[in-house]
Amino acid sequence: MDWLTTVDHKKIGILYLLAGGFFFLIGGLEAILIRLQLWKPLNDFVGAQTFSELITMHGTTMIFLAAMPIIFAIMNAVIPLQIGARDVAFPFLNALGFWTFLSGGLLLNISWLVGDVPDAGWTSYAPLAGTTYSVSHGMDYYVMGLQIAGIGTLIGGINFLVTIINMRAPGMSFMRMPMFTWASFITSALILFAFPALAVGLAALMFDRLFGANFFNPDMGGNVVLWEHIFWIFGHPEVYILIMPAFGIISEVISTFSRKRLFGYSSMVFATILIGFLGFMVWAHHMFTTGMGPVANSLFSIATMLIAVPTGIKVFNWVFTMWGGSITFPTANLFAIGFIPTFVMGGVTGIMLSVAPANFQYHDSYFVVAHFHYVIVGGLVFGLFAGLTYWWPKMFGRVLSEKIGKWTFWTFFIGFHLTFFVQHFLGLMGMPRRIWQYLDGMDLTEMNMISTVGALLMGVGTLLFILNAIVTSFKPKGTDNDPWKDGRTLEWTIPSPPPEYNFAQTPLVRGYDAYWKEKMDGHKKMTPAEPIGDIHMPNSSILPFVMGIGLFIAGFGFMYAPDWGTLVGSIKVGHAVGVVGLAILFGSMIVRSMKDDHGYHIPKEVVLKDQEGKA
Amino acid sequence: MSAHTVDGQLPHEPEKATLEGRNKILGFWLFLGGETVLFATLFAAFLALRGQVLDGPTADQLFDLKLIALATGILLTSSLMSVFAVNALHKQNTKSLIGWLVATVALGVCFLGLEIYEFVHYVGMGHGFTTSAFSSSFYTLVGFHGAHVILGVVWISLIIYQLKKRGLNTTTAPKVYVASMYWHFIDVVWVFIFTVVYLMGKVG
Amino acid sequence: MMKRWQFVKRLAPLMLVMTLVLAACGREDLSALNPQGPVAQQQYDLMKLSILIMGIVIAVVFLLTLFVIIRFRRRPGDNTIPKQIEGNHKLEIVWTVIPVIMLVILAVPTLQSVFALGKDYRNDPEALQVKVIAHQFWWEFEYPDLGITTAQELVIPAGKKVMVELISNDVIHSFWIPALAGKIDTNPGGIKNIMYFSAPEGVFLGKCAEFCGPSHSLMDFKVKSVSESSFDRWTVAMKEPTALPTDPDIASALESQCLTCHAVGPENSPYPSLKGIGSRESVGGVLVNTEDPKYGHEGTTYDNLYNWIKNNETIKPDNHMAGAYELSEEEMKGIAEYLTNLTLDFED
Amino acid sequence: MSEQSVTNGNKKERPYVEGPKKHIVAFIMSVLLTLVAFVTVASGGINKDFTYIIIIAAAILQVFIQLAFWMHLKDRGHTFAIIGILGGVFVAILCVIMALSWVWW
Ligand code: HEA
Ligand code: HEA
Ligand SMILES: [Cu+2]
Repeated sequence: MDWLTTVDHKKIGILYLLAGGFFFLIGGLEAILIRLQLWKPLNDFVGAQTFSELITMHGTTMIFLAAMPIIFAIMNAVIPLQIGARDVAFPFLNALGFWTFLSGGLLLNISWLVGDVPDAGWTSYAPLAGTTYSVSHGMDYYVMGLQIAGIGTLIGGINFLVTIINMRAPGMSFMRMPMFTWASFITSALILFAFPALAVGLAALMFDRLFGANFFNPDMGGNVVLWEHIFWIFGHPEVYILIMPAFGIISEVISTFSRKRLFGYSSMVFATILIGFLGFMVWAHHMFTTGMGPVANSLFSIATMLIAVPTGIKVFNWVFTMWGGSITFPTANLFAIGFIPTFVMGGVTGIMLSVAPANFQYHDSYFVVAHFHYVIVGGLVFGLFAGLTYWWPKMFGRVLSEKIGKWTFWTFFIGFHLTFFVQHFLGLMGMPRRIWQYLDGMDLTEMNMISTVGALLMGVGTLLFILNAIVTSFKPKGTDNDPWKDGRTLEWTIPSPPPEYNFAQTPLVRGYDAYWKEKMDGHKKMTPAEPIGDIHMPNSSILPFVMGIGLFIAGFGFMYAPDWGTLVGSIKVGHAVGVVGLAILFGSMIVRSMKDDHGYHIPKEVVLKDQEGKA
Repeated sequence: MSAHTVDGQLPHEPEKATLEGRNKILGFWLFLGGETVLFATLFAAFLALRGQVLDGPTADQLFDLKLIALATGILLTSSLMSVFAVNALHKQNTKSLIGWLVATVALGVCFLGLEIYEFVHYVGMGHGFTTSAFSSSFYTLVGFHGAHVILGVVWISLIIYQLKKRGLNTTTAPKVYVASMYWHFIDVVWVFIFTVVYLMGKVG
Repeated sequence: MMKRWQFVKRLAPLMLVMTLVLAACGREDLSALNPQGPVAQQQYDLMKLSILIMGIVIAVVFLLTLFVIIRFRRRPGDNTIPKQIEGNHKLEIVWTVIPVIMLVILAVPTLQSVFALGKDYRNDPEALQVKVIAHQFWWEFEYPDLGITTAQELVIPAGKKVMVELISNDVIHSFWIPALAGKIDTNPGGIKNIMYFSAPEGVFLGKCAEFCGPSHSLMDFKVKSVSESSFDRWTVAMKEPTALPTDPDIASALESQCLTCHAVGPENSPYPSLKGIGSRESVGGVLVNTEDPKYGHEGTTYDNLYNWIKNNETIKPDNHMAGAYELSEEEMKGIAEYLTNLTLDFED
Repeated sequence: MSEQSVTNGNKKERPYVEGPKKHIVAFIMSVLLTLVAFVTVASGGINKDFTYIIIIAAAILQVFIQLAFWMHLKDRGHTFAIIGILGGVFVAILCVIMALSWVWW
């Protein structure tokens, strides 16, 4: 019950991690099935329709329901601590964001249980995704599930933006903010400006599917290229939404384990902002073959290439952070260092893809699959493993086992390169992506087999990580405030896991790497910015959970309205159910708005007692 | 950080007096930034599809400038009413605040009435939601705006109720302020709708 | 401009080695790494240039990283605090400027190529004009100037420029012949695309490259490039009428079951034209007419035709032919036999 | 930047200056701009492209006025509000360019 009503960012972070991890396993299982189908030519392991469903759900699940929530998990767990805040700006909305996301994610995955699964690829190009060519309810699940999950993400994004702008501890100016916080800040901004475009695209597709609109129906004057544009205006920023937090994590981990200040902090900040900005102007590089013509193709080619420059700045800054440092190699740092060459390999294939005429050869081939798994798995997922291992003690009060951790790293790392390196060649040798079978005798067989073996090895790596989490949870709780000994930022000044209120006294920040600075000045603790006093906390609330359920019901109702017959007159049962769902949603909103939540206070004495307990 | 204030003595800009209030206002501004993208995408879809009339009536045949001018005037005025409401808020005159808000809502309802009349009229002319890509994108764009108006009307009404019940304080003040921002935003979007959809539609 | 080309020239030996390595990859008639026509060649040259640049980037990053993690790892017992450096402007300028230069080197030929490959030869009398119409899981090729329509196999004269205009009849597909030219989408709703290419004599494998439904993977086609004189014979042969089967039972089965959708002669038909199907390289795009056992789906033309008529639903799930007809075993055999003999004798 | 993290109830005790006057001026300007746009179209005499330019310019100007005066964007302490709106406007411009240039050919 506590978990259903919590508005504490640390707990919400754990909820995000659990949900995201769950979906990662599902997405990973789908990936394994994809690879098993492709391990030999003309395989009949799964059917053609099932295969379409697998790739669609794999892509969608991994990006929206696994990667994003795990990113949000780390952001929730870390940002308030890094900026010296007691909470996020909108604790209630934070919980609402989570439950909304979860309700969307579950709605999407219920499609497997119902047997009507989305099958038009994660990009859902029209008209394949329209009712003419995708008759089952599969795509309705996609549209509804993503719409709902997307709202949750947008809420989360705004919450983090305001948190970072308004809740920083005294002295924590923007240019003293830890790199992870900066990256999250830019990520949230990208969410804010990218997700509404997706929302409109999905709404239009939903109107097409459920209410007979004609946005993407070429027979009625609709335009299929419009969908591509709308999807990618959202879609390209989305990939930077994914990678930026990883950039932030890598910056923190590498600097900590090199015992060195992040090299070129201000250029890192600048590069992050620039990537975010440029990220909006390159969307059509996914559409070189759509036929926009040479002028548009040139523009987007050049704009895309430009992104190499700020990204390069970041890569070299990481290398030079290690330069002259005193580097240790615990699992977190292994993942972080493994990230650098791997991500660069994915990045440079991105630049290759941006060469429009050559892209005519690469596009929609396994070369692209190789590219984006290098940046996503080799980049983001490595980053997430690094971040989770690094902050695990802060989140759960226990350090993960290094021994299992190293096994995790090596199996995952080797499995990863086995899986995806060969895919570059597969693509260039004429293997399109999203194919269910390939013919024998095309010289594609051996490499596909290697790729499948690699995927299984990655599966082992993932399972080892889970094993590690389980084994570790049996260890006694309560590690040091600063288990890595070289912590540089504010989160390492408070207990692991932190008390509800995070900071007994809001710290005074005197420079970049606030904690490190105090350490170097010979202090053991931060200078407080306020005397110990009562601490105001927000109340828990069940409403976010209820609202999530409301959305879930509404989504279901509208989706099945065409099937469920009528209630009275011309009112469909489905619509009635939908309205009930919305009523739950808006009812809860009204209740929330009418009932002032003044929160409660943790008395000074309790805080003091906590302090002594720790001392 | 607490929401308590000594009774009767509100600070000069009560909406910004608490951190919660300031968070709310900032968050709302950012939300409006996102809404800008939302409407921009709707506009983009409309612009791309506005020529695809098929057998349905054209924009020129459909639109009646007088009706649109009337709707525009109403919405603009109601936006002014909400400006006065914020003025009253700053003067901490709860009574006139409520008065202005009621005026805002009333005009909003008039606007909605006109819009409903307009839509019914168009459907009668053979311009249904599913007639063509043009009609779908038209109803979606204008309808999204209309839905925002409905939401605004309900929301401001709820705030009026709260003000009546609890009066003006540091919790209700940010709500009024934010709702008025929302209302202005709706008006701003309408400026583009009447320009891009109706006037440009008339021009052809 | 001059300088750039000199730079490229100096790298030529390296490029040569790379070409050899890469060219070992894949079938000659399928691989983009084995370009067979000028368009693919130009794209391949760009690939090589970019692979070279990326190779340098990767080498630099790998070597630096390797050096750093070996040189600066913490020795046991070492507890010193390294110097905390804020940054270094000179270095930062270096790693901003060098990538910019590399990108310029890549961007200039990219731009040239974008415009060169985007040229429109639709009014060029020298070029062969072809219309490509994509359908869910099959390809239709129309030669508007010649009044010919065929399916699955695009026959072209070797060495001649082929100008293609592409549209789709249903969902988005993409027209890709890796060994000859990169892909371009076929869009529904009257949004036309164009591309051109040319080829030496030979048969080249083509693929659909935009996800278009369950049998997207099986939407293969061939480009058959033949000598000019063979092509001329082909165009003549394609316009000749085709006789129905001599066996009246088979003929009536064919007419009532197959010809409602297909045509065996030069007439137009809503589904793939079967004119000359006996001379095609494959049936349904995926059943290869060969005895070479390296193909999983190999068979004689007759076997493949029979197999297709009987089992097309499992061979190509969701194709529109599935369940659209009813034929007895005898009729299937007879029709397969008849179709096998629908050959066009045009190749030298 | 003028935001602080810990609140101290009332900050600057600035006397209340804002009056309804400038709001009414803004209103009148908005009405005028709207009128200009409607009249331009209704008169119908002017060339099409020129009409487009006038009405779109009028719309942009009007929105600017409303944002600045009614929504107080011009006031201090609105840095991030401005960034938020500008970000939205930036993406909006991209969307419109997209819709006008790269959808049909
Ligand atoms: C985390 C996700 C992520 C990231 C970070 C990136 C990063 C980049 N991506 Fe990628 N991309 C995807 C996820 C991502 N991508 C996905 C999911 C798809 C496929 C979607 C689908 O169709 O399903 C895709 C597809 C995709 C395409 C379309 C391919 C096609 O379908 O035809 C293109 C084309 O330009 C592209 C380009 C790039 C570029 C230039 C970068 C750059 O940001 C990379 C920059 C980094 C570097 C360049 C390395 C470091 C730099 C240096 C060391 C400096 C020196 C370097 C040089 C001088 C080159 N990507
Ligand atoms: C965050 C994004 C993300 C991540 C992490 C991954 C991870 C992986 N992906 Fe994929 N992938 C995409 C995003 C991602 N992918 C996208 C967007 C597409 C395009 C979809 C489209 O075309 O529409 C795609 C497509 C795609 C394809 C191409 C399909 C096609 O075009 O036909 C392939 C094929 O090899 C593939 C493989 C893999 C593999 C092997 C992993 C591995 O890294 C996975 C590792 C994880 C595991 C192996 C989990 C292990 C766990 C278990 C085995 C336990 C299971 C138990 C229980 C459920 C209890 N992915
Ligand atoms: Cu991209």
